[in-house]
Amino acid sequence: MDSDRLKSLIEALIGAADRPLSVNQLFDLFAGDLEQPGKDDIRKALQELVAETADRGMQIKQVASGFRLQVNPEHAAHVTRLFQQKPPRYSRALLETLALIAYRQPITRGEIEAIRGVSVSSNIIKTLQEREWVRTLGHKDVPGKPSLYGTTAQFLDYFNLKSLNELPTLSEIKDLDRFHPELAFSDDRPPEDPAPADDARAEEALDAPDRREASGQAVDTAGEEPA
Amino acid sequence: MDSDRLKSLIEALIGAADRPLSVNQLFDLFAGDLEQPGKDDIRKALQELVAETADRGMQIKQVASGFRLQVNPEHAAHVTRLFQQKPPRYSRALLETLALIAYRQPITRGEIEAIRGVSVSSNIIKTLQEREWVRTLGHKDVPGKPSLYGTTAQFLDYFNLKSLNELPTLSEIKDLDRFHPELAFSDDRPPEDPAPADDARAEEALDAPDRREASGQAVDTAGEEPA
Amino acid sequence: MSDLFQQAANQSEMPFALVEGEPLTVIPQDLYIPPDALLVFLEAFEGPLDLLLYLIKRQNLDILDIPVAVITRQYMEYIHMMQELELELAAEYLVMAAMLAEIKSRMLLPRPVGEDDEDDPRAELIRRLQEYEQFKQATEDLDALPRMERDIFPPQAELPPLEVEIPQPEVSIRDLLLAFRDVVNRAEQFASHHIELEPLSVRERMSLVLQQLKRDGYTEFQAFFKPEEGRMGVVVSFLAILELVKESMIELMQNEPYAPIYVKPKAA
Repeated sequence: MDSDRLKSLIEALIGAADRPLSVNQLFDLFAGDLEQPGKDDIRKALQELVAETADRGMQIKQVASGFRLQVNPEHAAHVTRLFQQKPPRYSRALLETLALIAYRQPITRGEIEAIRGVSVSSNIIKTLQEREWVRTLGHKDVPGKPSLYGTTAQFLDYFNLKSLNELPTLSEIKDLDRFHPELAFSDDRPPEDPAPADDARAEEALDAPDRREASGQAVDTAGEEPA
Repeated sequence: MDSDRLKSLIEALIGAADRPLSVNQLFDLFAGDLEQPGKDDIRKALQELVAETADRGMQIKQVASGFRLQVNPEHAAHVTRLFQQKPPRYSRALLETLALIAYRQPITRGEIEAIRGVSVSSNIIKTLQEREWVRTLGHKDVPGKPSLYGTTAQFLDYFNLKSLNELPTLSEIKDLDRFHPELAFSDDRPPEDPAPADDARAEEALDAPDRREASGQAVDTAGEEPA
Repeated sequence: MSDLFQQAANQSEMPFALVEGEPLTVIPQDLYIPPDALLVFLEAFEGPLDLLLYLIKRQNLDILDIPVAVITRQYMEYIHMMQELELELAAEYLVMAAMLAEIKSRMLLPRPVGEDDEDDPRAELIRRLQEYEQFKQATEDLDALPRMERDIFPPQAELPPLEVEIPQPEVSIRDLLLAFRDVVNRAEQFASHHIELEPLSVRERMSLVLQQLKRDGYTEFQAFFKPEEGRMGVVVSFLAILELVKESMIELMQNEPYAPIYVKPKAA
């Protein structure tokens, strides 16, 4: 089968399917054909289709569970004019929980709560599981055997991702001890006043104007320190 | 707006719409844009899209009420395979009915119901007869003259049996299940079973010699029993 | 001196608003805020860490260098506001208030010389704030990704006419046998339905006899016995016919003693 015909056939199959199709699934769909394409032929055709359709209105895109045809997200603003219905909105609590599961999986509900500083409602976990974005991976071997949660391929598909590696990178966490604590410390305290100070005095000291300067220095020093 | 971007936008709109879009409808969808295309621009873009996608798997096609995205009809044969459904599963009630007919034939529906403790739907009997696994052998001489059911040669063929004698006795079923909960009987599956060769099956295949021995014994025992 | 410090601290805060060109950093006591609006404002926080982060960011402060006393005071003001509005205050907010008070009191105590920074009473709080901030950012990033239903839509393509056939279900013999085991086990729970199982060869032969009768009708008794099946076959046939008679499925007929015996289906 020539490569143009194979590409046309693959595009038709992906366009007609109601779920992303993997290379293996596509391969199986050609089973029994006189000129059955190999998996490498299929992979090559898919690569070309993805590249050719990148700027088109309907593009072939690779996501976690395979290749799908989708409306180019760049045109979302125009396309939503077609629809009456507003897209579903998700609460920040739900998205925070989902982000924690995505970046920290496998993770227990208790661990999520520890980081968020508030309890996670069962409804959120249930919604995430019903959407098939999150599933139980197992149970942690601690008292109570809490469930360990992780994300699914459907989660990646929904957010247009091929793998977890494509998630935006987490911002860096700065190391406290690299910031020369003594400096910041010493002026958080009434200088040269070993006697217990009362609240009012402490507050004054903390708000001292030169504190900013001091901590500015601390940051500078820290910047040089790792060298 | 340059013509490539307009074509991409129009393709996205047509692809996302659940009905064909006319030139006027497309024109309205651009209302309020800074660079609003004219109807002639839209017509020209549509013409080009129709021409460009004629040999593709997903084509833009003009129909009576406007333009739509469609799967290239030339690929219908392959696309059909996508919708080839997995064989449905028979209900527990059907399997129990079939098992009772196999072991207790000739048997009436009333007798099956008495053993199962629940009524047997006519659909089950009909399905089993249509599959040609069960047939009416005659009628019992009791009020209502109920049909007597028995299994057919096709039933034996499907399950790869030479005669009903090869079916294990009840105590053997219980024993085999106890000693080989996973393996019991699994190689007695119909040989034409087109299940995909996945890992699980590969493992089964490795275990095959053991299993065959086990069920071989079962058959032998069954053969001796009537003596 | 105290006033001076207070002033400096206030200046470091971001103003709430500009009134006649003057930055306003403290909510005027007499300013009326509709409770509903305040409620919305307070409910915008995802928890105590989120509220603390807001207080820190509002003043352009670095998390690594939190002025605990200031933040604690402001935090407590919000808590009091929530309590005054009789908002249902999640317990976590009060736990955080206690933690802040503890840190504040520890900051006031003299520290032995040479103590390492891990003993900074703020360390744990700073770690938690940073971690929460990290995931707050990650949540925003996640929310910004193009996603289905909002930015990405599936094609609504017309399919060519397709002829799809539904295959027959597959049954393994294992499923069949397990179904049999279960139904028998279940039936045995009821004493009245004790199931006696004849050898299958007899049941099978019963079916074959009925089949033959259905096809041929009135049949001579002898025809059911085939010498080539051996003694076993003859016994099985005999048992099958007896069982069929017992179950009123067939009738045996003999016109006179020693005359040929005939078999006929009873209901026919």
